[in-house]
Amino acid sequence: MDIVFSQVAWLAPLFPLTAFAVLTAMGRGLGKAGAIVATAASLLSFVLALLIAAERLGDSAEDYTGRIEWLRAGGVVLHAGYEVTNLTALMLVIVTLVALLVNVYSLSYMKDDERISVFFAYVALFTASMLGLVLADNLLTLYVCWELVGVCSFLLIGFWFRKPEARAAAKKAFVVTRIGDLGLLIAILLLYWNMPNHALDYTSLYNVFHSQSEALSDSLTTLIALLIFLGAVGKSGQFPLHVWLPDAMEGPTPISALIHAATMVAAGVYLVARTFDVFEASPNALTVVALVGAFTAIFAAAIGLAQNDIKRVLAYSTVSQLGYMMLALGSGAAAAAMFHLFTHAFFKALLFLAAGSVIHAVHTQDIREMGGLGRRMKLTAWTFGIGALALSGVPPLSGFWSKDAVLAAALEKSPWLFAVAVVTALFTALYMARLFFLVFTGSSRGEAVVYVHAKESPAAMTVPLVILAVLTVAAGFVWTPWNEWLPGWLAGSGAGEEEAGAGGWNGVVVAASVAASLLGLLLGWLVYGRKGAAVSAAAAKAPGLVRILERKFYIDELYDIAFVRPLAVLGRALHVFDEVVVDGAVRLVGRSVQAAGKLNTRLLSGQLQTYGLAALAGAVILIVAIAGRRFW
Amino acid sequence: MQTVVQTLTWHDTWYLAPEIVLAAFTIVLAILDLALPKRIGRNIIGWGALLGLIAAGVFVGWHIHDLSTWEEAGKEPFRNLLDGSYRVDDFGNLLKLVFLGATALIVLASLGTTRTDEIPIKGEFYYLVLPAVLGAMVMASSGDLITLFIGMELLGITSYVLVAARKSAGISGEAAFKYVVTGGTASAFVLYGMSFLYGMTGSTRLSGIGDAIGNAVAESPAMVYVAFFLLIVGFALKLALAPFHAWAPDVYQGAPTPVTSFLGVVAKGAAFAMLYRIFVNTALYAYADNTQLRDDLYLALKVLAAAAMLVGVAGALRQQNAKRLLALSGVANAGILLIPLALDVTNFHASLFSEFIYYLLAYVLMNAGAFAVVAVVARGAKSEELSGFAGLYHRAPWTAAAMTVLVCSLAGLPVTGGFFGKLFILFGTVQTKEYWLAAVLLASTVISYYVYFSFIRQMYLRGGESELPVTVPVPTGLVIWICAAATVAMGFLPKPILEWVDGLFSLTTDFFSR
Amino acid sequence: MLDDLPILSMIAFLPLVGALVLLLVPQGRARLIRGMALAFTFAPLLAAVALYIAYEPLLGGEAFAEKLTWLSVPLNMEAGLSANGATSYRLLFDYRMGVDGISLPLVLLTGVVASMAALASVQIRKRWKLYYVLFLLLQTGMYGVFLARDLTVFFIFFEMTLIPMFFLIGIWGYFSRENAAKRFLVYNGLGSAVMLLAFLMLIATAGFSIEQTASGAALSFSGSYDVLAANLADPNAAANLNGSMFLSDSLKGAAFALLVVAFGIKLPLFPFHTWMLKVHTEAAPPVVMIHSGILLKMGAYGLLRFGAFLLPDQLRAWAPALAALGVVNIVYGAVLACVQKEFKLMLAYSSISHMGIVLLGIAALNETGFEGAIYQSVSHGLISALLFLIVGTLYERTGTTRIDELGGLASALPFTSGILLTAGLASLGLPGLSGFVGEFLSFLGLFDSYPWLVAVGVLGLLFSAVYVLRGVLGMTYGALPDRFAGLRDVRFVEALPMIALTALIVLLGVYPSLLTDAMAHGFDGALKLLQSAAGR
Amino acid sequence: MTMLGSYLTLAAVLFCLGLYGVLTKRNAIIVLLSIELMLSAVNLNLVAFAKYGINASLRGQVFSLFTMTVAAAEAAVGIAVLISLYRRRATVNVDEFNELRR
Repeated sequence: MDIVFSQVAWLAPLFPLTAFAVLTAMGRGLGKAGAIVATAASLLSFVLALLIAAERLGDSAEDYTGRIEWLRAGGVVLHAGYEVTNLTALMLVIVTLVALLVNVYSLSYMKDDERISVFFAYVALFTASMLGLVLADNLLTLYVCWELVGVCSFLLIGFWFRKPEARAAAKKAFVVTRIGDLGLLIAILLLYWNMPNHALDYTSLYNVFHSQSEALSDSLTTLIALLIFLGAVGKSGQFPLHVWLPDAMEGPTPISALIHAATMVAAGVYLVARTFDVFEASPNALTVVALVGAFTAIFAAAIGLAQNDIKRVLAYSTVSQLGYMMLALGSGAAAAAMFHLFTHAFFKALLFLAAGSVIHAVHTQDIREMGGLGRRMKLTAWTFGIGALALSGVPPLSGFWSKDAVLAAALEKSPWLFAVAVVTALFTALYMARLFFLVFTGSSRGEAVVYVHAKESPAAMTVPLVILAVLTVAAGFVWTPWNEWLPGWLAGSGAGEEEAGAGGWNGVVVAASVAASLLGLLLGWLVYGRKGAAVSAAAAKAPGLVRILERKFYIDELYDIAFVRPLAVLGRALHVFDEVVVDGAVRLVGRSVQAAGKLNTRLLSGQLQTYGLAALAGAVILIVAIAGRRFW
Repeated sequence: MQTVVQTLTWHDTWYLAPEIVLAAFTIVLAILDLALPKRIGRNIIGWGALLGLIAAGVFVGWHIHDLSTWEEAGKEPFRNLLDGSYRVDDFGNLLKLVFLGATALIVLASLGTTRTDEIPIKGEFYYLVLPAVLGAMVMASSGDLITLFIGMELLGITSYVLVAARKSAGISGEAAFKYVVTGGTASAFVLYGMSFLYGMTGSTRLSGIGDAIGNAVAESPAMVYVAFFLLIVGFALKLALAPFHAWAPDVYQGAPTPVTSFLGVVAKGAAFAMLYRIFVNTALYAYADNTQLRDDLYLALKVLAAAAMLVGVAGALRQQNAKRLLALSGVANAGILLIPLALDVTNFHASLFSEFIYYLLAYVLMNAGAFAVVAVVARGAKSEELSGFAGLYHRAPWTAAAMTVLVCSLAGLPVTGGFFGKLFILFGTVQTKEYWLAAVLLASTVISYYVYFSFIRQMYLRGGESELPVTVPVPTGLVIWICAAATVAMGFLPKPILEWVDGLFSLTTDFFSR
Repeated sequence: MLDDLPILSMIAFLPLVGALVLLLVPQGRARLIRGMALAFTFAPLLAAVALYIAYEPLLGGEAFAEKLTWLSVPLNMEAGLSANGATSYRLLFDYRMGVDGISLPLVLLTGVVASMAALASVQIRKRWKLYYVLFLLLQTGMYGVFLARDLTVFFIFFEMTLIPMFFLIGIWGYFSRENAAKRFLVYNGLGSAVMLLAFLMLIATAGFSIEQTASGAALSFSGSYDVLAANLADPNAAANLNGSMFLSDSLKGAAFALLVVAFGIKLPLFPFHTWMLKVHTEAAPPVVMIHSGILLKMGAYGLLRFGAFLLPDQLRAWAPALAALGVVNIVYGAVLACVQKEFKLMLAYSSISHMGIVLLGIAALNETGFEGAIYQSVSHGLISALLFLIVGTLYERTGTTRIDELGGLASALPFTSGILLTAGLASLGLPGLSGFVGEFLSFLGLFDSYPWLVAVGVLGLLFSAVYVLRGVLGMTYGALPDRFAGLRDVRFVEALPMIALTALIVLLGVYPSLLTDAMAHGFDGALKLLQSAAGR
Repeated sequence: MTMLGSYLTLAAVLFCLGLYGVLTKRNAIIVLLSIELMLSAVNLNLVAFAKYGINASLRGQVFSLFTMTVAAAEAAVGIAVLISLYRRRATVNVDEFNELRR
C-alpha cells in the first residue's frame, strides 16, 4: 500500500513553525488573530497526523525515511532527517491532538492576557519542535529538537515573568533538565565515535545492537544506555531529577497539560523506547531503568498524598505515572510503556484542563479553599471524575488497561517491583480520591463570594474536556486481553518489539490492581469524602509523616546544600583567587618595575658625588665580574 | 721603528673642506656677533650657522660621491691624511652627514623658540654649535688616539659652555658644572686607558694598535684589559650608560632645550663613532689572534647595553619633567645603539653598522622632533613639566599628531623609523643567537610603552587647564614636521637608506684596510 | 571577475583610505563624518561578501593571493659568505596577502561585527572625528591580520590594532578607562613583543631561501609563510645552508611556546586573562563589540595558523596541554561567571569560557576540531557583539548594567529583552542557534582523543546555562522597579543591528554549511603536515 | 722595566687620588683640581711609556703636550662655569649644587 502522507510528514512540524514565524514577525499587535492562526496550524498538523496514522493502520506499512545533509565538517557528515514508523505515527497523533485541544482551550483561558499572541507563538514553536523530536530519524536531530522543547517549556513556565516564582521555576526547569541533556550529548558523542561509519540513525542502531554484533563492548553499551537514560530522567522528571516538574506548575495551566503532562515529559519515555535496542543489549541498564522507574513511581505518589496545590498533586502524579512507564521499559515491555503513555496523555491532559477550569472559576489552586464545586460546575466535575477514575485504574477506563499491562510486565521482571507498583496504584487512587472529594464534594471552604460566583467555564474550555473524557474512556480498548492490536501494530515496525504481548491476561495482576485502586478510593472516601471529614485529618493522625511528605522529602533543601551553595562558594573563592593571586601576580610585576624606577629616582638626588660613587660601584662590579673571570 | 711623519699637503685641504668650512664660519660669525650693533636680532647669526652647516654638508656629500667614483674605478674608497691619523672614509662621512643634519635641524628649531630670557647671548649659542659639530666630525673620522682625543675635547668643552648658556637660570650653571666634572672625569678615564693602549702597543695609530694588540695580549693581558676597561668606563660615562647615567637628567634639564637635544643626539653619536673607531680597529681586528679579549670586552658592552635599556626606561617611569624623561629614554636608546657594536660578526651577521646608523638616524629624528615639541609646549606652558602637554590635542591638534608619531617611533611601534631600527637590531641579535639580549630589548620596549603613555595621556586624555592654543613658530613647526614625516618615511621605506649605506660602507675597507 | 583586482588589499585598506579622507572633513560636520565612516566600514564588508561568493573551497584562495616585494633590505656580507659563492644577501619584507578557508570566515566576521559596531556607535557622544578615524584604522589592522601571509606584515597589522584600540578604550570608556587602556596596551604590547621574538627566531632560522641566479647564489631571509612552511617541513633544510643555519627542535619548541604565550594573552588563556576583564567593563560598548567580537579571535587564529601550518610537531606535542588549558578556561570562566554581579563582567568571564572551547577544537588536531574552533570563534564573535550591543542600549537607558540593580525589563523593553534572551540562549549553546554548532564540532573533534577532558568540558555547558539564565532572567524577568517605568524601547536605528546579528546567529545555527563548506579543504595542508608529524 | 713599573705605579696612585678627590671633596675648586690630577697621571703614564715602553717614540710626549693644553682649556671653562655659578649661589660647596634632582 502506498504511503503518500508519510512522505510529507515533515509538513507536520512545518505548520506550527510557520505559525511561530508569523507570530514573532508580526509581534504583539496581532493579539487574538495570532491565536487563531496558531490554532489553525495545529489543526492542520493534526489532520496530517491522522492521515498518516490512517494509512499506516494496515499492518504491512513499511517505514519511510527522508533525510538531508545538515552539515559536513571534514570527515564528519551530520544529517537531519525524519522517519515515519507506527510508533512515530502514534506519537504524532497524541501530540497533535493534545496540542490542538490545548490551543482551543487556551483561546478562552488566555483571552484576557495582553501577551496572548506571544503565548501562542511559544506553543506553536513547542508543537513544532515536539513533532520534530518525534519524527527525527537520528539522535542528533532528536537532540536538537530535544533542547528546543526544553527551551519552549522554559519560556512557557516563565510566561508570567513578573512573578519571581515563575522566574525561579523556569530557571530550575532549564538547568535541571540540562543535566540530563548533557548525558544524552555525551552518549551521542560516544555513539558517533564507536558506531560503524559514524551512523547515528535508529536503523543503524537497530542493526548494530539488535544483531548482537560485537561492534561495541558490553560495558560501553551499558555506559551509552545509561547516559541516554540520564537524558530521559531529566526530561521525564524521574528521581533524582524530578524536582523541576512540580515547580513547573507556575506556568499557565494549559501548558501544564500540554507540556508537563501529555507530551514533553513523555519524550523521555519515547526516547528510551526509540533507542530500546541499546537498552536490550545491556540488561544492567534495563534493571537500572526499572529500579529508577519503580522508585520514582512510589516516591512521587507518596508525596502526592500530602500536597495541597491542585496542580502540584497532578504534577506529582505525572511524575509517578512516568515512573510507571519507565518501570515498564525497564521490564522490557516497551509496548506497555507506550500504551500507558498513550492513555496517560489523555486522562492527565484531561485532569489538568479540568483543574484549569476549576482554577479559572475560583482563582486559587489551594484545595483547602475549595469544596463543593461539583454542584456549581457539573461538567468539569464529571470529566475530572472520569479522569480521576482512569488514573486510579478503575476498569474499564483506559488507565486500567494500560496500568494492567505495566503491572504484568513488572511482575515478569520481579515480584518486588510488582509489589511496589501495586502499592503505588493504591497511593494513586488515594490521592486522586482526596483531590476529587476535597474539590468537588462537601461544602465550600473558601470565601463565600468566590464560591457564589464560581460557574461553569465557557464551551471553548469544556468541549476539549468532553473530547478528552471520551478518549479517556475509549482509548484503553486498543489493547485488551482479548484484543492485542496495539502491541502488534507497534511491533510491526520501528522500535521492534517481538515480545510485544508482555501484558497478557494475568488474573493475579488484575485482581491486585483492581483491589489496590478500589481500596485507595475507599480510603480516600473514608478520610475526606464523608460528611464532616476534616481537611487535615491525615495530618492530625501522623503529623511527622505528613510534614515530610509536604516538604517532598526535603529533596530541594538537600540539593540546595549539596550543589547550589557549594557552587556559589566555589565561585566566590575563585573570584578572590582571580583578584588576589592571578591579577595580583600581574600587579606585582608592574609594581616591581615601578619600584625599580623609584630606586633610580632616589639615586638622582642631585648630589654629583653620589652619582660618581654609584658609577664607580657599577664599574667595579662590571670589571670584577667580566675581567675577573680571566684572572682569578 | 720610527715611522716617517707624512705632512699635510695643500692637496689634502680639499679632504678637510667640511671641517675647514665650519671653522671659518665659526670665526666669521664670532666676529660678526661682536661687530653687529645690539639692536639687530641675533637670528642672522643663526641663519649664518645654518648656512655653514649646510655648506659643510655639501662638501661631505661631495666627498662621498668622490669616494664612490673611486670605488668604481677599483681604488680603495678612503683617504689617509697625516699617514692615517685622519681618515676620510664612508664611515666618517655618513656620520658627519648625520651630525650636520641633526645640528641643522636643532639650529632651525631653535631659531623659532629661543627667547632672550632663555639664552641671553643668542649669537654665542649659534657660533659655538659649529665648533662642537666640528669636534664631533673629527671624532668620526680620526685614525689616531690623539686626534680622537682632540675631537672629543673640542666637542666637550664647547658643549660645557653651551650648557651654561642659559645664564639667567641658576640651574643652567649647575648643570654646566656637573657636566664639566663628569665630562672631565670621563675624559680622564678615556685618556688613561688610551695611555695604556699606547704603552702596550707603542703606537697611537689605531691601525698600529690593531696590528700590535695581539702580541700585547699575549705578553701582558692584564694591562690590555686595564686599558680597555678604563676606556669602557670612560665611554660609559660619556654615553650615560647605566649605571653611569645619573648625571644625564640633571644636565639635560638644566641646559637650554636646543642644547639638550644637541647633547642627546650629536654628542652621543660622536662618542659612538669614537667607540666604533677604537673597538673595531683594535679588538675586533685582533679577533683572529685573540678571541678571548674580544669576547670579554663585547660581553661587557652587551651587559652595559642591557643595563642601560632597563634602567633607562624604569627610571623614566616616574619622571614628570619632559626633558628629564627624554634624557632617561636617551639612556635606554644609548643602550639600544650599543647593541650592534656588541654583537658578534659572523658569516651571517656583518651588518652592525647599517643597524647602528639606521637606528641612530631614526633616533636623531625622533629626538630632535620631540625636543622641538617640548620647546614649543614649554614656551606656551611656561614649564617643562609633562602637565604642560595637557590637552594638546585640543590646543594644537597637528602638533599633537606629530608628537604622537614621534612618540610611537620612540616606543618602537610600527610603522615608524624607530620600529624598523629596532627591528633590524633585533634581527641582528637573533641572528647571532643573543636571545637574552633580544628579550631584554623587548622587555624594555614594553616598559617604555608605560613611559611614553604619559605623553599620550596628557595630550589626549587630559583636558588642559589652559585651553589657549599653542603658537608654533614657523621654523620650529617646519622641523617638527620634517622629523615626523621623515620618521614615517623611514618606517615605510627603509630600503633606500639601507641600500645606500650598504653600497658605501664595508667593514674591511673602512676600518681594516690600511 | 574578482581575481584581476586586488580584492584582499581592497578589503584591508579601504578603511585606511576612509580614515585618511575623514581627516580632511571638518570636525563639526558630525553627520557627514558618521555617514562616511559607515560607508567605509560597509565597503570592505561588501567586498568580503563578494570574495565569499567568488571563493572556491576546492581551489583555495590561490586566485586572490597577492605578492609584491615591499622591501628587500641588504645585509652586509662577510667574506665567508661570498666565499660560499653567495652574491647577494638580503632581508626580504614581502607584502603578501592571501585568503583560505581559515581566514575567510574570520574576515567575514570582522566585516559584520565592525559594521554593526559602526551602527551602534550612535552612542558615542564626543570627539566624533577622532573616534571614527581610529575606528577605521582598527579595521585595517584586523583585516590585515587575517589576510597577511608574511610574518612581518602580520606583525605590523597586529600592532596596528593595538594603538587605535588603546585610544578607543582610553578616551571613550567609562570611569577608570585610562587604567584599562594602559593595561590593554602594556599587556598586549608584551604579547606582541613575545610574538615578535618568536617570529624573528623563525625568520632567522627557517626564513632563508637560496635561489641560483646567473651571477651566483642569492641568499635571502623572509617571513613569508610559504618559505617558512617549506623550510620547517623539510627535515634536512639546515643542510641547504652548509649547516650554519639551525632548525633545532629545541628552538622550534621555544618559538612555539612563545607563540602560545603571545596568542594566549589575546585569546585569553587562563592565567593571562585579567586584562580583558577591565577592557570589557570599562570600554564603550561598540569598542567592546570589536574587542570581544574580533580581537580575541586573533589569538585562536594565530595559534591555528602558526601552530598547525608552521610548527605541527610542536602543536602535536602541546595538544594535551592545550586541551587541558582549554578545559580549565571553560570551567574556570564559567564558574566565575556564575557569581558576577556586573553583567559585563559576567560576559567577560563567559568569553573566557567560550574561548576555552576554541582551544579544545584546536587541540583536537583533526579537521572537525579545527573547523569547530573557527566556527566557535565566529559564532562567539557574533553573539558577544550582540550581547554588548544590548548592554550598550541598556546602559544608555538605565545607567547601570548590574544584575542586582536591574529587573523586570521585559515589561519596559520587550524587544530588547527578547533579543537579549535570544542572545543568551545562543551563548549557552542552544541548538538551532550558531553557538551549538561550534561547540558540538569542537567537542566532537576532541572526543576521539581526549574523551574525559570533553566530559569535564561539557560541564561548561551546564554552568553556562546557570549563569546566562541568572544574568538574563535577573535583568529582564521579575518585577520592574518604578524608576525604570518610563523607559522606552529601542529606536529603529538601534534595532537594526540587533535584528541583523540575531538573524545571522539563527541562520548559522540552522544552516551551518554556509560556513563549513567555505572552510572545507582549508586545513588540508595542515592535516598533511600533522600526519607526517605523527609519523615522525 | 722596573723604572716603567714604578712610574706606572706613581701614575696609578695619582689617578686614584684624583678620583678620590672628585668623589669626596666638598669644595668645587678642589674637585676641578682633582680632575687635573687625574689628567697629570695620564701625562705621567704617556711620558713613561714614551721613554721605556716597547718601541719607545716621541708619540707619547706629543700626546702629553696635547693633553696638557686641552686640560688647561677645560680647567678654564670649568672655573668660568664655577664663577658664574658662584655669583648666583654664593657658595662653592658641591653638596649645595643640588637644585636639579629627581
